[in-house]
Amino acid sequence: MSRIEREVVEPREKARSVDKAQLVHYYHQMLAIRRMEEALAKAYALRKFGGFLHLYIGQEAVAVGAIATLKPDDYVIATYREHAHAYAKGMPVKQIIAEMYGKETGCSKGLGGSMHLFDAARNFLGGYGIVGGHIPIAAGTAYASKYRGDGRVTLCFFGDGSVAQGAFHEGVALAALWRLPVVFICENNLYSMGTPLYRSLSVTDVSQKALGYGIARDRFDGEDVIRVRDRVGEAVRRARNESMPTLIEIRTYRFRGHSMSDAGLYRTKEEVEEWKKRDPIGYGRSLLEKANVPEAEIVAIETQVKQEIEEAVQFAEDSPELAFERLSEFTYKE
Amino acid sequence: MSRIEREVVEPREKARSVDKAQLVHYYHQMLAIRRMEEALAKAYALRKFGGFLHLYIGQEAVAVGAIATLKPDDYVIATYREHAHAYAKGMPVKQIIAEMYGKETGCSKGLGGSMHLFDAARNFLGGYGIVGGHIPIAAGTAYASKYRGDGRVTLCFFGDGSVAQGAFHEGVALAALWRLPVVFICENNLYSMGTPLYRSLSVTDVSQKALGYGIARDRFDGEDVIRVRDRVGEAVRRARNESMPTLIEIRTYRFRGHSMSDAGLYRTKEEVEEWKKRDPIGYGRSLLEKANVPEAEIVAIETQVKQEIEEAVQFAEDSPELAFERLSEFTYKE
Amino acid sequence: MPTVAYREALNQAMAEEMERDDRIFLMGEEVGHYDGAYKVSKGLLARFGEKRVVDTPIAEGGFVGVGIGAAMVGLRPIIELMTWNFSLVAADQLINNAAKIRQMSGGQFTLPVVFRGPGGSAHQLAAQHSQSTEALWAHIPGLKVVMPANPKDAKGLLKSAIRDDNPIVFIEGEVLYGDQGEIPEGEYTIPLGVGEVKRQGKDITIIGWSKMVKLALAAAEQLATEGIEVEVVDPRTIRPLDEELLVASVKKTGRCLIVEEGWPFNGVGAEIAYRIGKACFDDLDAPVERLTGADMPMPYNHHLEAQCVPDIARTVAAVKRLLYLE
Amino acid sequence: MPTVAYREALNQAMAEEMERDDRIFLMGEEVGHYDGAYKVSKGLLARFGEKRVVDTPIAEGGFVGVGIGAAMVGLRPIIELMTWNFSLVAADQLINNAAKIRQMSGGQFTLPVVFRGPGGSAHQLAAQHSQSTEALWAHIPGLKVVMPANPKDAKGLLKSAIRDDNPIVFIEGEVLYGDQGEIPEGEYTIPLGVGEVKRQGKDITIIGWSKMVKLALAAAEQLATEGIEVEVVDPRTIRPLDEELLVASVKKTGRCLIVEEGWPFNGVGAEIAYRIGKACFDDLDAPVERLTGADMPMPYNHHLEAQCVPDIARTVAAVKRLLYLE
Ligand SMILES: Cc1ncc(C[n+]2csc(CCOP(=O)(O)OP(=O)(O)O)c2C)c(N)n1
Ligand SMILES: Cc1ncc(C[n+]2csc(CCOP(=O)(O)OP(=O)(O)O)c2C)c(N)n1
Ligand SMILES: [Mg+2]
Ligand SMILES: [Mg+2]
Repeated sequence: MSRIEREVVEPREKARSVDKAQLVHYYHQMLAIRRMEEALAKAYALRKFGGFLHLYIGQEAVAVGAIATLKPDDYVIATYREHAHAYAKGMPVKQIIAEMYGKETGCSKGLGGSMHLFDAARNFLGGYGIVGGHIPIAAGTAYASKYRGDGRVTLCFFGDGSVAQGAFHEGVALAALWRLPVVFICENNLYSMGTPLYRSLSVTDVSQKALGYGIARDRFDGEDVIRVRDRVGEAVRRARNESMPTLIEIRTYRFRGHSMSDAGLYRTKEEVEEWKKRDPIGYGRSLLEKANVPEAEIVAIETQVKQEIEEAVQFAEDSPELAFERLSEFTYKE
Repeated sequence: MSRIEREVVEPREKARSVDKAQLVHYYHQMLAIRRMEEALAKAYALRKFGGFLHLYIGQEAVAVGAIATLKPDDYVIATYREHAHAYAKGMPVKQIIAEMYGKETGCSKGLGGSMHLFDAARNFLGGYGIVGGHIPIAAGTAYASKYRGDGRVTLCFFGDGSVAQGAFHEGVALAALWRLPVVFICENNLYSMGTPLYRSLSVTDVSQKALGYGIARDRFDGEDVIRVRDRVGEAVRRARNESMPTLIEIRTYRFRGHSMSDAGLYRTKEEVEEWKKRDPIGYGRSLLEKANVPEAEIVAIETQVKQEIEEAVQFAEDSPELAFERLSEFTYKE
Repeated sequence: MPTVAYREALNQAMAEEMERDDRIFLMGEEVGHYDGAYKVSKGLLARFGEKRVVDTPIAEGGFVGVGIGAAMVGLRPIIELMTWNFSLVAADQLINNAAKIRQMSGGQFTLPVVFRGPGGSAHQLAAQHSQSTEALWAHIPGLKVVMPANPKDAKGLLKSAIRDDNPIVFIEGEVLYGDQGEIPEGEYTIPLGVGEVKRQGKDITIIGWSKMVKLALAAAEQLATEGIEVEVVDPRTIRPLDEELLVASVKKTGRCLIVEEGWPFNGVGAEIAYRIGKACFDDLDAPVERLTGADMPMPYNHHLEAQCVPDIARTVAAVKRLLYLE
Repeated sequence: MPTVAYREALNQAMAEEMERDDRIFLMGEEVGHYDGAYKVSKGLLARFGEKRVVDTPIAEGGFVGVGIGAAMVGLRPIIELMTWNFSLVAADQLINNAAKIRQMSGGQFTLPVVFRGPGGSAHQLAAQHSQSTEALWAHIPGLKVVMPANPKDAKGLLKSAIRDDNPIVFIEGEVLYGDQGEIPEGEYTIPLGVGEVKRQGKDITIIGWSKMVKLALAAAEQLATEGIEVEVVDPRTIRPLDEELLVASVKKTGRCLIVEEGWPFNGVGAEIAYRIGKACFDDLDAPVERLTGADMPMPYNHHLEAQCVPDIARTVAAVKRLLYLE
């Protein structure tokens, strides 16, 4: 397993200040995301809905840790593998699952589905299906923040595969040129669909791309939610206080296939097992234990999450679908 | 005037070996290009043809020096500012001028015009009008050379403005990933139309982009045809022998406007005058003098070029145009 | 009524709207310090400053995306494409993002953004710089496509486009910029989706937009001298299309010629011809005819180029064929 | 005659042609080590090696350009787009380069390159992944557009496309890959630009391509039980279009329904309807009708999605309307 070189790029890792309540909160979030996606996988297998379903399982610490650094007003934009980001930004599980079920009670009224979760109220600007296509949009929302001077920060998540797209280059270049308050987070899970890094990038250290744009960069492993929070926090501060973008590469791993239809034959069992030893949720639990959070409390979280998910699934099952007659009003604003 | 930092990037400049005949040849080429474009400017003013006309005046040492390193089989591809590159690759002045005149005797039968000179026989793969759009094509011709193992090298010329385009990123990235025999030459004339470098690139040292792709880079001033030849030569060898791409930034300057319609108000007279002191042709002449080429011989070149151009203009004037009836055969190959 | 150039009318529309609403900004290549490649934004930088008149690098995919993002969060960008030929590098942004975000988000996000710039062929710009892209954009639900033919329409339609809450493809006529025309005193707008009869006539309807309107009017003049009364109808907005107006005219004249600068295959004329053929099935005395650009990339040579776009002679001839006069 | 899946037929076409001509190579995302996102290239890497079956990064604009460049200097690339939805980031390469280089160079360069991959909607893939792009590409002179409806056509047409010296947009049916069908023994090709009558009938002509052919045949079956004889005609190639075949059928039946999965505005159906309306002006007993995809981005919800694409019930109803039976 390619453990990332510990070549610590600035900003250096700070002595970590963590309080119990936060640890518990992050753990709760990661667990909820994990259980939610497991429930989605089950529902998908039962043909409750179709389409693509890209699970985030194994990467939870990235979305949770990164988004923990934001204020409610800040913007988050992501790819089609965005369930966790939507949840971490505050979208209720009910709305997420109902959306997958294609119900009117879903965040996007059942029109977007798994790849297109949106939540205007919580400044979650969407999941996008065209690799790299949302990166210039992130530059645009950051541009708006600078234009207004509203102090908001945009967090833009994308995969290692997006780095080859022209949209990545143009979006990052404009953000660098105009000094926009945005943080570009490449979730490098080592594969774009079945393609390993070395077949998609001549320089597999994605953060090196920052050199060509003259912006700050950072690069680290993503199983530790606290590290993610602290290192991304540095970049968020840079964006908010200096209005300067940062390119962050976070090494992570998806335990499941690219989507439900992917058998994942391009990875060895051993490789997957090795990475599972660095399960962010297992790691989070160990942090709780180190912090002497009583076992009972940890179990309580598990129970609470379980119930939350079950209710959400039921809610989705019981919800109505949008009537065809209303569909046209979503194409154009009157 | 921004004289480039002499930070010499590898390859270091070699002790230069130049023989008189070569100097005379390069000077002849540069002068022919200069006079040809002056004739074109005159014809354009006389409304002999329309469209855009982007003059290369001031940059001649780049095309001549770079292409002097090639074999006839090697490929050259460029932008709409490609008259010099076509000439340096061997295209007769007659065909170039006739093309501008829109005549059937032009290299592209009068269908392409100033921006679209092509010469299949001499492996000049064209002038292109969409900024950056030809860069992936260059990766493609280099790909073909590697595929066939024919030992050919592709030289791809583009302006500083192209660097912001996604096509630049994708073309260079694929060439780096697949180790293709191509040399990317950015003719950095400090402006893209009316936009100075600092308003189009966050890092005005274009060669820095190479770091993100892990390929060799070089960067130098372009008024000295010999320096251009030697430094580009290093990259051509790298492409031919190691099948590795190089990104070269050559600082240069266009003495005229972006195109005939550009008044060039975004540059001060002083700036332009300063740069004219580094006229590649004046520099080339000084090299001839240093090499003790007799004045008479230099004057003879001038006369010879003058006559060559005059004949070519006459040829263009007298040439016929393609009949409309034949036009459709150029849309599809039967 | 003041007389202004098409270019100036567009400039006024932007200036007036930017004055009215500071969420509006203009972004594009050379729009600021250069005063616009075609001088449409002349003086706007001086008047509104670098914050609201923004020069960009040559990265259409990037700054079209910036316009989309800024619009999603409440600004009202005007994104200038130096010409629509260059919009193709931003096609994914326009089709997959601009046109779809409102629907994919279940109506949570609207995109009040105008993408504008010159379209069509000019003089000897050759294949890559001489394209009519309206047929491509009009195919896409979620986009509106506007194509003004004169200064009055240019100003009134651009103001409406800027105030509209949907992504708008606003295609100006590169060769119309210098055309002079009267515009109403002071504030006015022209609603999107409403066409205009540019000339009354009873014998035949010519439908055209943008610079083809000018051509149609000239042809009508000439035909009038032969006693043929041509009605010239300009939809002004391609999408939404003012089908009612077009159909009413053809029902009256019984004959229809569509003049389109662009390529024929799946052209806008194909859609219009189909709709008229259907709505006027029992009223047509002859099949709807199209006179379009040649079905090939634009050649550079000026004689060949001239033969590849509709002209007065061929328009007149087509009208006579439709009237069985030849 | 052997029975194979549509996917397998395409695979055979590529394998046979690559065997025959080593200038041909296949390039695209996941075409090699993954055996193809839809397994169309299954086994080709094992058989032809990494030199001729090339996995790419996610850079369509880049590798479409690579295909163009390689074709310019004599290779014959097959460029796979994982789906045509992703071709939009390469629109400039396809429209400004692939379609125009031959003409801009005065015929010096030809581009024998095939761009292929699945198109159209599948099941709940939502707006960005459920598009029919044929209307966009067919608008462009210089490109040919091919859309096979069954395994026999898929193999025969792909072999012809690979042997053709022009840039080809080859759009496969994402939901047809698993369809089984008989194909001729051994070597055969089907010429581009030649359509096929998929079912004989005298009462009405249904024109459709790709998966719409399947739909039309099913509707025809059902209508047959009510004594209505439908003729189903498949152009197979959208550009060049076999107008003769379509017109001959409509002249015979006097009625025409065009079934198109894509959006209506400037759709391929608009072009076909116009041409038939003109060629059959005196033969049509009713105006040409189009049944198309809904004029909106594709919704995710499966009931809504189903209502946004033509289906048997609405096809049958449209036929009856055309026959004035309802
Ligand atoms: C422009 C484009 N090309 C191809 C695809 C098909 N596709 C969807 S996801 C994907 C892999 C992306 O990998 P990566 O960016 O690493 O993100 P990950 O799935 O690993 O999170 C591909 C090729 C697409 N959606 N968009
Ligand atoms: C994609 C695209 N956008 C815009 C243009 C219009 N345009 C033509 S040349 C040019 C400036 C290019 O500058 P640079 O790349 O530095 O080359 P130079 O003209 O200086 O040689 C622009 C903006 C274009 N041709 N293509
Ligand atoms: Mg990945
Ligand atoms: Mg320049």
